[in-house]
Amino acid sequence: MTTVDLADPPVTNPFAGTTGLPRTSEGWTQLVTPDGRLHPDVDADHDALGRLTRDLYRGMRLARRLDDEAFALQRQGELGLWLQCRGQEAAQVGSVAAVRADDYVFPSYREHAAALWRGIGPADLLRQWRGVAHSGWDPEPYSFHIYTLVLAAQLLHATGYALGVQRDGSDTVVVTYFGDGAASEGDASEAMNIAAVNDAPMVFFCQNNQWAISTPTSSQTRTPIHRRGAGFGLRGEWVDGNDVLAVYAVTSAVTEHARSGNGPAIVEATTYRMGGHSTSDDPTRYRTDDELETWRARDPLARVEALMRAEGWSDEAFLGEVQAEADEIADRTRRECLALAAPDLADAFATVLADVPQLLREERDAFVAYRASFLD
Amino acid sequence: MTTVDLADPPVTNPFAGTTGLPRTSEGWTQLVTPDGRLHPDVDADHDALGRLTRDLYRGMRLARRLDDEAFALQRQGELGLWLQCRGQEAAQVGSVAAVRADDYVFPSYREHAAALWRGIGPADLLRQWRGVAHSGWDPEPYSFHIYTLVLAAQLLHATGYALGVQRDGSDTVVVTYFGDGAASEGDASEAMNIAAVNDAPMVFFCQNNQWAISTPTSSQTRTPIHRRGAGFGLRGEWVDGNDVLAVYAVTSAVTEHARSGNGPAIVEATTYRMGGHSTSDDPTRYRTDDELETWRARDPLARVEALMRAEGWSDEAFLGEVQAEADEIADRTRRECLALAAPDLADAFATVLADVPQLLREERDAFVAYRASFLD
Amino acid sequence: MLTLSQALNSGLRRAMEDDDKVLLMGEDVGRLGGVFRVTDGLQKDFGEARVVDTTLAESGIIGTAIGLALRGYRPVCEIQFDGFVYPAFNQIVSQLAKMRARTGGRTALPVVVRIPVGGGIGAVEHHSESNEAYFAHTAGLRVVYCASPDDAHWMIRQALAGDDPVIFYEPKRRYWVKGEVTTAGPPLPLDRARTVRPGTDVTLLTYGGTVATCVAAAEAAAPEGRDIEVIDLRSISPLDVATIEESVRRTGRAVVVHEAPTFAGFGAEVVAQVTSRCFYSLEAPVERVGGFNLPYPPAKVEEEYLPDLDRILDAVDRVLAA
Amino acid sequence: MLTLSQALNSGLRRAMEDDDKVLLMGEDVGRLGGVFRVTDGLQKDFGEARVVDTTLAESGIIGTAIGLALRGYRPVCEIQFDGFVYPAFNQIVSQLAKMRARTGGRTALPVVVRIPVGGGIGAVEHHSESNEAYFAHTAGLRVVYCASPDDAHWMIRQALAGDDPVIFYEPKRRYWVKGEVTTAGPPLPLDRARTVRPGTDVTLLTYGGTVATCVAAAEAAAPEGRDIEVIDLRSISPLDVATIEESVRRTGRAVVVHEAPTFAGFGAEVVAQVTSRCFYSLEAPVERVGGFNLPYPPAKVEEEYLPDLDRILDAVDRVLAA
Ligand SMILES: Cc1ncc(C[n+]2csc(CCOP(=O)(O)OP(=O)(O)O)c2C)c(N)n1
Ligand SMILES: Cc1ncc(C[n+]2csc(CCOP(=O)(O)OP(=O)(O)O)c2C)c(N)n1
Ligand SMILES: [Mg+2]
Ligand SMILES: [Mg+2]
Repeated sequence: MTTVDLADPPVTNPFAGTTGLPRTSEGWTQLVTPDGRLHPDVDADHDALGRLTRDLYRGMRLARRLDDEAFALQRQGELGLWLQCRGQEAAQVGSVAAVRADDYVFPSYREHAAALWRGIGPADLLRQWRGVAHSGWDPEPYSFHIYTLVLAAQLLHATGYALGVQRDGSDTVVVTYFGDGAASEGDASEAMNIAAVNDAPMVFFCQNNQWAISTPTSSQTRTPIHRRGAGFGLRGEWVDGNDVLAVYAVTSAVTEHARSGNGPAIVEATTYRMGGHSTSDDPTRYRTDDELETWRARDPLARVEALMRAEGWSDEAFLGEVQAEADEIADRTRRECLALAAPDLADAFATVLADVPQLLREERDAFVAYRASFLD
Repeated sequence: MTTVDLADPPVTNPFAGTTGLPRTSEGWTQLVTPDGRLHPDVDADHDALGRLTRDLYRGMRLARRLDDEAFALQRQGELGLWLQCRGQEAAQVGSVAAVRADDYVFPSYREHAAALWRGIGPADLLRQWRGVAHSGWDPEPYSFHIYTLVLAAQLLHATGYALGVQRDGSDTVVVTYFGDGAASEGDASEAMNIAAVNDAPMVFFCQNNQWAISTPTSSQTRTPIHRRGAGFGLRGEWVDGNDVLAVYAVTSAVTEHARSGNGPAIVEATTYRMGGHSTSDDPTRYRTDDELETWRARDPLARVEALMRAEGWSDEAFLGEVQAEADEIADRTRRECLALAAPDLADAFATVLADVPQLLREERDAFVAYRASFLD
Repeated sequence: MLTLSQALNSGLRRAMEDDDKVLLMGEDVGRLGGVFRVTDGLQKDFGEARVVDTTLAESGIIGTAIGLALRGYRPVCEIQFDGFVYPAFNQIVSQLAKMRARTGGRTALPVVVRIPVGGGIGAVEHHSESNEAYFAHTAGLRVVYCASPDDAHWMIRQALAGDDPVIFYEPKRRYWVKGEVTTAGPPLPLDRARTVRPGTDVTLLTYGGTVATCVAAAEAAAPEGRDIEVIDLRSISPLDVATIEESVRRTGRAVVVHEAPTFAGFGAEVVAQVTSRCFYSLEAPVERVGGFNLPYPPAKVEEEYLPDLDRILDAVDRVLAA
Repeated sequence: MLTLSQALNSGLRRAMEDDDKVLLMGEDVGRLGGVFRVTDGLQKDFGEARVVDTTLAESGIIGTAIGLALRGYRPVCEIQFDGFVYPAFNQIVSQLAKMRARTGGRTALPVVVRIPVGGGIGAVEHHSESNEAYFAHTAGLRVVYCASPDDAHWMIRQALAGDDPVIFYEPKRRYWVKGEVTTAGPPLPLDRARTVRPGTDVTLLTYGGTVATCVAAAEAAAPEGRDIEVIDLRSISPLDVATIEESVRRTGRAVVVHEAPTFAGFGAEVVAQVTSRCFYSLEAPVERVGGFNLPYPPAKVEEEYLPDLDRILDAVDRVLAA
C-alpha cells in the first residue's frame, strides 16, 4: 500500500511575468473554456503548464474523493454533519496552490480541498464534524487556521494577522476564504476597509458559489462582490472559479502584488456549490434541477480532465496513479473517522483559561465524583 | 418682538431638469467657488436661484447662531456637552432643504442645522445635552428621528424605514446622515448593501468633515467614501459640502432619482468640523492651526454671503432681518435652555416597557418611599 | 396534536392573518421555511414582501426591523441559531431595548426576535448556546421561553400582540415534540409562570428545554415518595416572582435548572429572588443545576454537559438532605 | 501619587518596555492619548506601529487584535466608552473567549480589552453603562475591575503578563482620584479579592466605582457603632469565593453593591455564592444595592440612580435589623 503524500506539492508558477489574462464576456478571467480548451492567448511554457495542471488535478481529485467519503460517512451516521466542497475544488486548489506554503490561510468551513492540499489529513478534517472536538488541527505546521463557523469573523482575524506580519517585516501573505453570503456581514466590510487603509499583505478570496443556504447571490448583493474592492480601495479581480488555471493565475498575481507591498486584493471566484449547503439541507426546496444540470456541465474536475486530454498532459498511468491515491484517501478517511473517539468532558475544564480557578476546579471535581458514583 | 418661524420653508428646485453639474478637478460637484462666484455653467433661473440662496442662507445663519449660543451655554455650565455643527451648515441645510418636508430623516448627533430647518426648536435641540432627557423631540411632526449616538446604528434604522415606505407604496424618501468615521462601522456597510439589493428609496448622506475625533479621514479610509456606492451598487456622488447650492442640487437629484424607484444613493459632502469634536475635546492635540485657517477661509456662510453680494441677491434689509432673527434664536436658545428642568427619576420606571411589571413596581415604590424618608 | 415547530408556524400564520403589519424576516425563512421549518409555507401564502429572506447580516436584520417598526410594522426576526445573535447585540441592547426609555416612553418597538436555542441536538459549535442571561439583564426587553406546543402557539401570538420588544426563545430539542394546542384562547398571560406539576417537598424552577427534563425527574422521584413541584418560568424577564414565592414558601426548598452555564447565569437571579423573598421559609440553600462553566462542548459529550434527570435528582437529594 | 489614569498609563508604559509584543490599539488612543488620556504620550514614545489609532469599528478592533495575538502580539484594545463595546460582542464572546477551549487548550489569546466603565461623570446616553455581567457569564474571559491607582497600575501589568483574554474595567469617575502606587511588586495576584476595610458586623461586597462609596459608608457608620467590612472583589471572573466565604461566615451578613442594574446582574451571582457557601452562618438574606432596572438615566438624575452612601447604609440597616 502506497502512502499518499499530503505535503503541499512544490509548484512553480508558469504565469509569472505574463500580463493580460484573457477574460470572458462576463468579465471573468478564464484560461480554459468549460469544454476544456486552452485559450489561445495563454502565454506560458506548455510543459510547465502541464506539470502544474497535473498537480492541481491531483489535488482536486483527492479532495473530491475525501469529500464524497465524508458525505457517505455522514449518511451512515458516522459524522454529525458534513459540508461538501463538491464543485468548488478548482477555486480552492487553484488559489491555495498559488500561494507559498508559509503564506497563512484563514479558511471558513468548507475549504476541505485547500486544507488537504496543505497536508491536513482526514482525521483532522473530520474531527469537528464527528462531534469529538471543536477544531481539527494545529494551525502552526500547516499555516492554516482552524475553521471558523461564525460567518466573516475570520476575515478580521486574517487582517489582524496580516498587520502582525507587516510589523514583523515578513514577506508572508495572508489569504482568507469566505462566501457570497458572508460578504454581507459587517465584519467582512470592516476587514476590507482596515486591510485597505493599512496596505495589509492580504488576499480576500470569495468563493461565490451562488448560494448562501437557500439565499441566492442575487438576493445578497446588487453588484459582483469583487467590486467592493474598488469601494474600499483594494485591488479587485473576478475569475472563473471552475477554471483551476485561471484561479491559479489570478491568485498568483494578486498574492505577489500584495507581497511586494502594493496592498490587499479581493478575488471573486464564480463557482457553484454542487451539493446541499450541508447534510442537513434539502436544496430541492429552493433550487431547480435545471440549474444543477447547467452547473454539472461545468464541473471543474471534468474541465481539467478534458484539458489534459486535449493537451496531451494525461495518460493512463497518471490517471491510474491518481485514482489509486484517491482510493487510499477514501480508505483513510473512513478508517480515521471511525477511530475518532469522544473526548473526556472532564478535560475541558482545563481548556478554558490558562489555569483552573477554584470554582471551576470545584465544579470539575464534583462532576468527576458524581460520574464515578454511577460506576459503583 | 417677532417670532422666528421655524417651519421648513417651502423651496422650489431651480435645478430641476438641469443635467451635468460642474465639478472641480478633485471631482466634487461645485457650483460656487470658495470666493463666492457662481460657476458659469450653472443653468438655472437667476431669480429662483436667488430666492433659494436667501432661504438657505437664512437657515445656515440661524443654525450658526444657535450653535454658538449652545456652545457658550456649555462653557457656562448650563449644558453638559455640546457638539458644534460649525462649518457644516451648508452640507446640512443644503441637503435637508432639497428633500420634501415629509421625507424622513435619520440624523446622527450633529445635525442641528438640519433639525432647525425642519422646525425643531432650541429646547428640543438642547434637552439631551443638558442631561435632562435622552432625546429631544417627537419625531413624527418633523419627520426627523431622534439623534443616534451609537455610530452608524441609524443607517440600518433608516434602511428599515425605507423598506417600510416601499411596502406602503409611498413616495417618501429616507435620508440618513453619518460621518466619515461612522462609515467604517460594519452597520454602515450592511445598511448600504441592504438598501442597494432592495432598491430602497434612500439617500445616505455622509458629511466627511475630515475628522472622527482625532482620527483623520486618511486613517479611516483608503478611498473617498462615496466610492462605496459603486462597491455596493448605489449611486455615488461627491459634492463640495461647503457649497450650499451644490449640496442642494446634488441632493435634489439623487432624492428624485430614489423617489422614482431608481434606487438609493450615497452622497459624500466634503466639509470641515470647525470646532472641536465636542466641548470635551481639545483639538489642538491633533490638528494644526494652518489646517484650521485653510478651512476658515472656506467657511460656508462666508461663501453664500459673497455669492449673494456678487449676484445682487442680498441687501441691508434682508441681512438685517436675518440678523434680527438670529438674535432672537440666540435669546430663545438661552431662555429655553435655562428652563429645561431635571426629570423625576420615578417617572422612568414607566418608560421601560408598555406596562410596569411587579418587580419594577416594587423597585419604584421602594425608591419613592426611600426618597420621601429624607423629607421627614 | 402539533409539534412545537408547527405550533409556532400556526401562531405566526394567525398573527399574520390578523394584522397585515406583521412581517417575518431572517436568513432562509422564506423559500426554505427556516432551517427548522418554523416559517414553512408562509412565504408561499403571504408573499415575499411579508416573509423576507434577508441578506446574511444579523445586525442588519435587527437594525432594519427597528426601522420597519418605526414605520408601523411588526417584524418577527429569526436568528438562525443562538450563537449568531451576537453580531446583532449592539442593535438589540442599545437600540431595540432602549428606544422606549430614550424617548420617555413615546416610541414603542414591537419587534419579536425568535431564537432557536440550546443544545441536545448534536450540533457543531455555536449552534447550542443558551444566552438568555445577557438579555434578561437588559432593561427594556421581554425575554420568554416556550417549552410546549401550546405555549409556543400562544406565546408567539401574545408576543406579537404586545408593544414591547421580545426575545423569544424556542428550545431546539423540543421542536419535534407533539402536544395539544388549546383553541379557546391564551391559557395564561405572557408574563406568568406556570406550575406544570404540583408538589409539596421541593420546587424545581426551570424554563425551555429543561422543563420536560424536570417533569421527568419529578415523575421518576414520585414512586420513591418525593413529591416535586415543577414551575415553568416561561417569562424570565419580567419574572413572575409571585408564583415562585408562593411555591417556595410552601415547599421550603428549591432547585433552579437551566442549560446555560450557571456562573452569573439566570439561575443566580432566581436564587437571589427566592432567597430574599423566602429566606425564613428556606430549609436549605437553593441549588443550581445547569451547564458547566465552559464553552458548550462538542456534541459527543453534550449529554454529560446538559442537566439531566440524574443531576437534577442529585440536587433534589441535596436540598432534601439539608 | 498618581491618578488612576496616570497609574494605568505608567503600567502600560512598563508593559510596553518589558515586552515589545505589547501593542495598544483603539479609537483615538494615539495622538490624542485617548479621551481619558490613559495612553497619553505613548504613541510619541513607542511609535505608530505600537500605539495604533484604528478605524472606527469596534468589531474590527477586537477581530484584528485576535489576529495579532495569533501572530504573537499582545494587544491592548481600548473601547472608548462602555456603551460601545456591543458592536464587538460577537468577536469577544464567540472568538476571543472561546478560542482556547475550541482548540483544546492549544491556542491562547492574550488580548486585554480596556473599558472605561460606569456613570457618575454627567455623560450623555451610552456613556455610563456597567455591562460586566455579560462578560462574567462568558466562559473563557477574565473580568477584572480596578478601583485604585495602585491596582490600576499593577492589574493592567498582570493582565498583560498573563495568557488569557481579559476584560479590564476602569471606573471612569475614579480616573482622577490620586493614590500611591507601590513599587516593590504586585501587591496581590490578579484574581484575588481584597479586604479594603476590616469589620465584624456586616460585609460589603463590591468592585469598581462603588468601592470608595462603600468605604465612605463604612466610615460614616463607624461612629454609630456599626463595624462594616468592605471587600473589593477586583476579579469578578474568576471570583475569589474563598475570601468572600471567610468574611461572611464571620460577619453573618452581607450586602452586594454595584452600579449595574441588579436584575440578573453580577450581584445575583454573589448572592448565590454567599447563600450557598454561608447558608448556616447567614443571619439575614444578602441584600443587593445597584442601579435600578432601567436603562441608565439622563445625567441630571444619575446621582439618584447610582448606589450612594445612604442607600448602602439603608441596606446595611436592613440586614442588621433581621
Ligand atoms: C454569523 C452567522 N450567521 C449565520 C450563520 C448560519 N449559516 C451558516 S452557513 C450560512 C450560509 C453561508 O453562505 P456563504 O457565505 O455563501 O458560504 P457557503 O455556505 O455558500 O460556502 C449561514 C446562514 C453563521 N454560521 N454565522
Ligand atoms: C459605536 C460607537 N463607537 C464609538 C463612539 C464614540 N465616538 C463618538 S463620535 C466619534 C467620532 C465620529 O466621527 P464621525 O463619524 O466622522 O462623525 P463626526 O463626529 O465627525 O461628525 C466617536 C469615536 C460612538 N459614539 N459609537
Ligand atoms: Mg455561498
Ligand atoms: Mg467626521
